[in-house]
Amino acid sequence: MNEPLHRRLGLTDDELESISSTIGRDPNPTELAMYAAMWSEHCSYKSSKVHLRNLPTDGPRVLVGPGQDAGAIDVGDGVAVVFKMESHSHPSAVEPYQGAATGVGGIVRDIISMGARPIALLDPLRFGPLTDERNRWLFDGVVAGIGGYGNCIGVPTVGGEVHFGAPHSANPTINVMCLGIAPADRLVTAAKAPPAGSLLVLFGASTGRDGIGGVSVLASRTLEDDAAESRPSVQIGDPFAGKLLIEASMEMVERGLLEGLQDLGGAGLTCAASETATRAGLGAEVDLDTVPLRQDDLEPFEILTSESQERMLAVVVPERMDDVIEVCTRWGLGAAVIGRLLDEGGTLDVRHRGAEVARVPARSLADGAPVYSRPMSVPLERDDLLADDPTFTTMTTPVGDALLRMLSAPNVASKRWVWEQYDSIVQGGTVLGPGGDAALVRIEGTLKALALATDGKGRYGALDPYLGAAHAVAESARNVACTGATPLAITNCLNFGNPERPEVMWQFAESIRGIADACRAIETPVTGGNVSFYNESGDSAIWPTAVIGMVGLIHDYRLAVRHAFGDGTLVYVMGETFPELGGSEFAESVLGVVAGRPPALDLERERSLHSLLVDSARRDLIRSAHDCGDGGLAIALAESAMAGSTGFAVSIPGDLPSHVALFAESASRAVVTVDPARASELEDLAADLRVPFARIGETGGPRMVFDQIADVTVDEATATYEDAIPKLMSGERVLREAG
Amino acid sequence: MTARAPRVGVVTFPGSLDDRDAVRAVRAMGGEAVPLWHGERDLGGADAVILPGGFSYGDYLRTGAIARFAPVMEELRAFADAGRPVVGICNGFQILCEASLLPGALIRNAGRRFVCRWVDVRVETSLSPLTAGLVAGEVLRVPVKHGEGQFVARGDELDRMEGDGLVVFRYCDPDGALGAEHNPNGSAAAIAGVRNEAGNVVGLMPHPEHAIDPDLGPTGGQPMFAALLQSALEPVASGIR
Amino acid sequence: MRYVARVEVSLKPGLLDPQGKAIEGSLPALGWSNVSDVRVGKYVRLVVDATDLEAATTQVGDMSRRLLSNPVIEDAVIREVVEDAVGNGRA
Amino acid sequence: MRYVARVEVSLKPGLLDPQGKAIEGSLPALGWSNVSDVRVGKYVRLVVDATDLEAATTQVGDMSRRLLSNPVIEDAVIREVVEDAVGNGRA
Ligand SMILES: Nc1ncnc2c1ncn2[C@@H]1O[C@H](COP(=O)(O)OP(=O)(O)O)[C@@H](O)[C@H]1O
Ligand SMILES: [Mg+2]
Repeated sequence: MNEPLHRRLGLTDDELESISSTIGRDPNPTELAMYAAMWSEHCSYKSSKVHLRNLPTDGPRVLVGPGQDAGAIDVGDGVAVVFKMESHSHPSAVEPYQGAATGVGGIVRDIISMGARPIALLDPLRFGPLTDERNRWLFDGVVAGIGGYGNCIGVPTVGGEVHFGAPHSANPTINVMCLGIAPADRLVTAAKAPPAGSLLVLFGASTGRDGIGGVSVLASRTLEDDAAESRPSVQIGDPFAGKLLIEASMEMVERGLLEGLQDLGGAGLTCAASETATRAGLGAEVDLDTVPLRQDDLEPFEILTSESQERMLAVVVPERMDDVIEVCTRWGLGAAVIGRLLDEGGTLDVRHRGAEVARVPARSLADGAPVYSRPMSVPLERDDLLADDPTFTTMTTPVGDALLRMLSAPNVASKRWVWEQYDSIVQGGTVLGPGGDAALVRIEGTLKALALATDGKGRYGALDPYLGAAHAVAESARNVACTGATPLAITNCLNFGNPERPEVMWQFAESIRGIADACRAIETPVTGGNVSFYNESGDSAIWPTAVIGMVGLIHDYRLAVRHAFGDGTLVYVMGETFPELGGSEFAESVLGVVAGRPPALDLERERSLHSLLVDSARRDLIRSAHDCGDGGLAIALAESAMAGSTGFAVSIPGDLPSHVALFAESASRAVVTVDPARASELEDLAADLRVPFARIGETGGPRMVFDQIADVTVDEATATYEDAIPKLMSGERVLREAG
Repeated sequence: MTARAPRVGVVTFPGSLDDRDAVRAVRAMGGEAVPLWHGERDLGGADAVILPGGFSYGDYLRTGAIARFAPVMEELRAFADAGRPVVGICNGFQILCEASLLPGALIRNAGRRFVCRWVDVRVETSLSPLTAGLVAGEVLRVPVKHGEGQFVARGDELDRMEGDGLVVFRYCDPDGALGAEHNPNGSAAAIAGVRNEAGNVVGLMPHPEHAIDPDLGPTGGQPMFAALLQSALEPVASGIR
Repeated sequence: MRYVARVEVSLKPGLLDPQGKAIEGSLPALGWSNVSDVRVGKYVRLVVDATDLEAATTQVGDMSRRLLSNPVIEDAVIREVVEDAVGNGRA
Repeated sequence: MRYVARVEVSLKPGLLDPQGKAIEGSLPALGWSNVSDVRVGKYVRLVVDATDLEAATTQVGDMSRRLLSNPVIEDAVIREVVEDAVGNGRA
């Protein structure tokens, strides 16, 4: 190992040169460690920045766009909604419980640092198949970890998703989204410029040797054989401290004690101090001897880059200091003044044991990383995959059997096993929890509620990253619209392989293009997000996975629409079905292939469908709505039947082969039910909005009858659907006890 | 009889989570909620006290183990000894057991995992602050959410509890029938809630405070809170003994 | 004097131990079908400042009963109280 | 032969131990201000059927690494492997 230090820290020779020319000398090892952390892919977005610029980020409701700890939108009544999604895949791959738990803690602190109280969590997850022991261990541990943290801090986990695909075996994809609310005039943002002389106050947990180099080692490299070396960078979460941190921070913000607030995440104190100074347009001095330590023998670089959890950095004018200490003491949290903002020079000046250990321009750490336009190329196997379209195979399995097989496929099967491990009702605002199309969380003191859904389309993304990402936006918006809410804005987490490979970079750029087009059409700006690269081992990367977190608004939650069938209604399919089985759940779980062309997406049609859903909810016109997603029309019908313990009888119009008509995943469709007396009103509205529709049957009885095609009892379907994942996870064949 | 709204104290420990929900429930049902702080030896003139759900002190050592030593608990013990109504919900139940104000203990769910779901509970006795005025056999729908809600007690202790009618709620089906599939955590004898000998202290794992608002779901918590507000204004429990 | 103490806390026999059961259930699949009676407990290690070994032991016993275990469901066993060799107590 | 084994699993030194910290924080209020460095771990007790003590010990070591702990964050220490006196292994 006689590689030079900068390379061992993950910096290139060119990057070293750029640092030297910025500071006018060679950086010392401490400074090098600071730059390595801040210029890591995870913190600097150096490979993704050029593409992220193409996302639409403006809109009348946007209060805070990308670049802050979290984005924010205005939902009226003086309420700001703050939300953001992040990945914690790398730590979760080696220690699923703590990796996932600290992921929750981290995203929650992003929301707090905006001055908002966290009110909801969602957890989009991807694993390899559950037939594999290690995948079960990961799945079990990750879900327990998310619950372990979220349940303990009293923020309800109201939704999320779980999908399984072989490419996620070595590298599970663990994303967590958090949403909070704040009075719009009390957001803590860059708009507020703290004066020079303000104190930097570190409060919360003490700093230890855990998570050193987390961002540069774990999150910015692939998990190869050197995993053992990167292991100590996993951190242990302390949700109890996390809860106290929420309460103390909220109290300080509400009492107006703070000039600024920043969480300590990737790159720890280095990141918090340099960003705070940069935002203020000032310099800062930090005295490491004042940082409360868990072990007293920490090196300066360790104190500066430790990613110990449950810490926040507040900017406080000296006159407020006593109040801040009082709040921290009451909540049992340590607090220490570790430095101050300085007028001159814009440098970050770090001292340790009386000596200066680092002196660098704060802005060069926070914003100075190089921006790369990495080479891109279309993957070679792409044409073969698209050509091998399963839409045109002939079907031998009876449709009823295929339906049951799909209901038990882990991607489709009930995720109750997951979400029953989450407290989804704490805080008393959950109007709709997990299990439906989108969650609804009300805004206390109003009749408004926020609709939340996450979606990512792994198979589609693998076949066509542009379409995959655009579909994810469309589906998340559709899920929100199904409840009657208007989609407003998104956050996202972009999970990809190694950006230094041209195929991965191409997938990334295509995904951004897909998100941008869809978000423009649906008028849902992007307020923030997160990029997670290096999700690969050897040369096998995860499916390009753009996960979208959609936020919508309904003005009166009493009018919210659920997806469960009731008795005696008419069943409509809104939207049109095409022969589109490429990349479908049917192709994977019944035919065993992931190939073909994903369904087309007409964003105008998509918007019309949303208008129809939102309008009919506002008029209290429909009894249920459920989007057609994985598994198509048949699965949508079955899910609504199972949710309402009510069967149906339908006959499928058109001349598509029955399996195509039932399982095609054509976009922009929803199953809607209506009281017979109001059917014509619904048809008129659909005609007005130019949404194609078909009345296909009615609800009632204990059976799900597809005329001449299949006939399954709701009970049998429910048993199949509900038992699938518990059965795979049973026998208690779980490695290593979590928690 | 009286025009005064009953004052119900709700204690916040570090790590309490459902304290705000309990306060909201008290208010929604017409009571006056009095927020109380773990570090104070003062019950704020409350007529009844709720120890709410959550993870006091992270529940790190054992659920409720550290919270029971909080200063407010000394006051609470005296309050309970005086026959005033005390209700422990979830973590509050665990704290009351740790403090020996209620019999038994709560350990990890038999299924090992945290469970959040709606359950039905059957009222077993009307002799408790949460069931006064209710009829034994009545079934109420309320949610549970806990990782350590399996009620256990020594065999002879269980017999005594059954004999003395200390079981207040049992997990059941919507018709009141018992069965392992309705018991979310493997509790002994399907026990969801218990009371003390005097009948003024009651603890339960389900969350009645989350079953008040019809816009959010079933309302099995309403009769329980109505009973509590009623009991709060009644003279010191003595006849129950 | 500083003493290091180790206390083991386990669920009383007869109480279901879901963690132990889960571990036991997963063993055969990993090739161990010769393992039984798995029980999972807690283990607490601490450093106590006391005048002598006896005083330390008494205090640890007291702590075990009052705080570290709940006698209704658990048994606590003091495994060891020894004088702290330099720095041993440091976690 | 049946052997009873006891294994202690603890977080690696240097890693935060929230449980230990919570206990330590609560002790002064209970009158113990002379306690420090509290660490909480898991303790696993099991019975293994093996030809001899050595075989039993090897297997328990293997299990400790593969199943009872995650070496990424935890250390497992075998405290004891002894022949099972009649019925001792019964939990
Ligand atoms: N990991 C999870 N955490 C919480 N809820 C989940 C999770 N996975 C799935 N759910 C819930 O289960 C329901 C169905 O999920 P999914 O099949 O992904 O919905 P859709 O296909 O409509 O996007 C949703 O309400 C979702 O929020
Ligand atoms: Mg949906």
